Amino acid sequence: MTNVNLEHLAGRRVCSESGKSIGYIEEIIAEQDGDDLVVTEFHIGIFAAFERLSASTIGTALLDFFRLRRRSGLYRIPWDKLDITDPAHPRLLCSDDELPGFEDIGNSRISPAPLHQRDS
Amino acid sequence: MQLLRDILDKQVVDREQVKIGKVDGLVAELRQGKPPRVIAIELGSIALARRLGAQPGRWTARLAAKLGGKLQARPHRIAWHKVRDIGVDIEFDMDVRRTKIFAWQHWLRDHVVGRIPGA
Amino acid sequence: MSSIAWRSLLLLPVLALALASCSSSETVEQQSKLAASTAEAAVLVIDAWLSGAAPPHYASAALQSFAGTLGDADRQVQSAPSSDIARRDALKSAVGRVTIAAAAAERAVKAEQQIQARQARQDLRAAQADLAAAYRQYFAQQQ
Amino acid sequence: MKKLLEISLGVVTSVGGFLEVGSMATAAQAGALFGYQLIWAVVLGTICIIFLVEMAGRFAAVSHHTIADGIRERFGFNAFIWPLLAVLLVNFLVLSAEIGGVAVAAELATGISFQWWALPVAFLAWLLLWKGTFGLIEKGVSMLGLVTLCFVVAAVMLRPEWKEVAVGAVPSLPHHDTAKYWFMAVSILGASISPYLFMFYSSGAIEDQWDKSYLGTNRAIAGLGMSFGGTISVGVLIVAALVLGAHGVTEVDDYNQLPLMLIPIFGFWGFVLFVASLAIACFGAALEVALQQAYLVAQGFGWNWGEDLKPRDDPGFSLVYTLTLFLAAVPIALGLDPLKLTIFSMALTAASLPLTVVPFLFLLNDDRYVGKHRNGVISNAAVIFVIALGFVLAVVTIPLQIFGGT
Repeated sequence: MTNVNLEHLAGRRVCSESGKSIGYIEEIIAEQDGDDLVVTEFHIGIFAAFERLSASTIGTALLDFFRLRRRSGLYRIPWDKLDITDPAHPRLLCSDDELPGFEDIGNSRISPAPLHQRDS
Repeated sequence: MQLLRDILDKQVVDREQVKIGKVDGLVAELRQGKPPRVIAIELGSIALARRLGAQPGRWTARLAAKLGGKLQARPHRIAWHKVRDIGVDIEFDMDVRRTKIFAWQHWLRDHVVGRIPGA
Repeated sequence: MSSIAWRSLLLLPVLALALASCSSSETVEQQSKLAASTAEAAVLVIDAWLSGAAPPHYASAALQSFAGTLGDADRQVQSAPSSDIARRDALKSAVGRVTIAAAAAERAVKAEQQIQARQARQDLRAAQADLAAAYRQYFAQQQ
Repeated sequence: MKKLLEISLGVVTSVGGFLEVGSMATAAQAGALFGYQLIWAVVLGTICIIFLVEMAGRFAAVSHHTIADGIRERFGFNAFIWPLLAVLLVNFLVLSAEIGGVAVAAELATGISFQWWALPVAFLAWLLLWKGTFGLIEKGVSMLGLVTLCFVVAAVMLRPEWKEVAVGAVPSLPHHDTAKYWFMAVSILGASISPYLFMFYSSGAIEDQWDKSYLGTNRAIAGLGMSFGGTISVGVLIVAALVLGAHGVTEVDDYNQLPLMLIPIFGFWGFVLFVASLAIACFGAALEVALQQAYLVAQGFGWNWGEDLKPRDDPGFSLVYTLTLFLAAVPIALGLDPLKLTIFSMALTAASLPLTVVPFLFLLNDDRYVGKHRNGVISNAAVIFVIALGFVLAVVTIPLQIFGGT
């Protein structure tokens, strides 16, 4: 069993099988599985740094302002299609033909869990 | 749950609400045929330095080992199953006094700060 | 649209550099202005000391510091090259007199001699008036 | 009634934080050389800091995070390290300048050179932090800071042409000393919009355990307190214009010239008032900057922090302010001119603004932190304006520093 540091994946470039860059790792999605927290999905997009901030509308507004927003470039890669044994060099495990199937269509972002409601 | 956004870099407190540090690293276990499992968080200067690059990480680890002995040459880990609450802070069901995390703060308290009158 | 903004942003330091370099190249101008300003400050300090509004240790420290500034300015003006020798000499001599008067004021205040301090204040004012005149002439001619 | 007391205390506190060696020195220089012409820079800087302070307080009250916490969490460590280093450096210089300010006041009062005062001043500040509580420092020292109101009194007594003062509040191009004019405008903005001020404010809100019920209080304190501070700065500028400038003292680059501002108005008491104002304003600011330095490091790395804890309960935190204070005293003890250092660090502060203010744009619009208390259009416009301003200042400051500085 190997252990890896997930934080090293943040912002890493991911290349397709043919060597073309498809984007950077923006987010790692995990879900509760019984007692365990398991990684289910990796989000790969073009604006890694921006993604961490994009809960704010202003982020996307700015992107729009500079005409940088092309949200079509977001891929949701299932956990078993990305080899993260070496977090500094993540490798895609699917062929180029499969890739469009993982593309995120529309704006179906995971809705954020509000933190601020905890205070009362 | 979005690990990078909701877990990484958040404040960690123990069951007495003592601030321990920030989530400087997240360790996952790779399993054959099963999704990676989050097993621990890491904190401390070594974990932080590693995020800046492999080289700073090695230097910091060497420095920490020199100053604090072999035990300090690796980042501090807290097992994920001890997590109790994720809110403004992430609370772990543990007592920081029974770990080595505050060794340097204790050293400071005993050898420097505590010796100054009025501390 | 945004590329124009970027380019003009890059022009800013160049602009700033250009603005900055044309005003600081004139050592004589800067130094005579500094001398005039410092001399006026010295007069204010002597006034304050004579009227008992400034404690002696402050007055003498301030005058000592001003005399030092004037000495520096004097040296820089003396060594600056110039095309018009007569007008430059007028400026030089005025800065020199201001410097000497300030030093005299410093001594007077240190020794707590009111009469000498009054005298030094008068010298300072006179020299300062000459400096202003010489300065106007020097730069009127240059432009 | 309790709220009213809270607000007035807060206003007093923010005045204490606003007026320090930077705003005094830059306002005095600007007034002496350019008359009322640079009042606009003080006004602009005050408006900017009102917005930033209000946001810092709102962020802390709603999210229970300080600004430093928020930056680290939202942007990750690799991004956080840049504002961290920039603010640590700028704060260090500002702290040095503040210690220098107190040391100069001590020299003016006693005649013993300022160099000898640097370490004793640092020691006294350290002792207060070591033994004192947050409330004592925040309120006690700031209350004494009200003595700086003497500048406003002096300005009114001089009967300035208020119409001309109002004209100065509108930006205009300089007629002479162009490079110096812009350099001073930058320094004034840097002195008004200090990152330590809004970061300290958000830490203070957490120390005082603010929650959503403090939002109104926060708005009142930010608006009134900062305008109050700005008014005193304008007072200094008017006095400098009418006393120094009018007498031909245009180049204020020797701190010995500064007491001359109040002597012609109040006589010997003018000297005393000036020395007291300088000493108290700078000492208060030194305490705040030193504390903020420790807050920043402790919050950035997640250590225990709190001025009310005993040093043995947060040894890391206490050690940071101890080291900062004594290290910052060293340049002054070695004889670095406090006034030159002040002007330099104010310009550098202005240049560092983008790094600390850009995060506001994201933090204050993120409903996971501030919920429905997000920024409105006006607040966002203000932040974007400060960022743009800071960005231009950052680009302009460095050449001006070389050529326009005193």
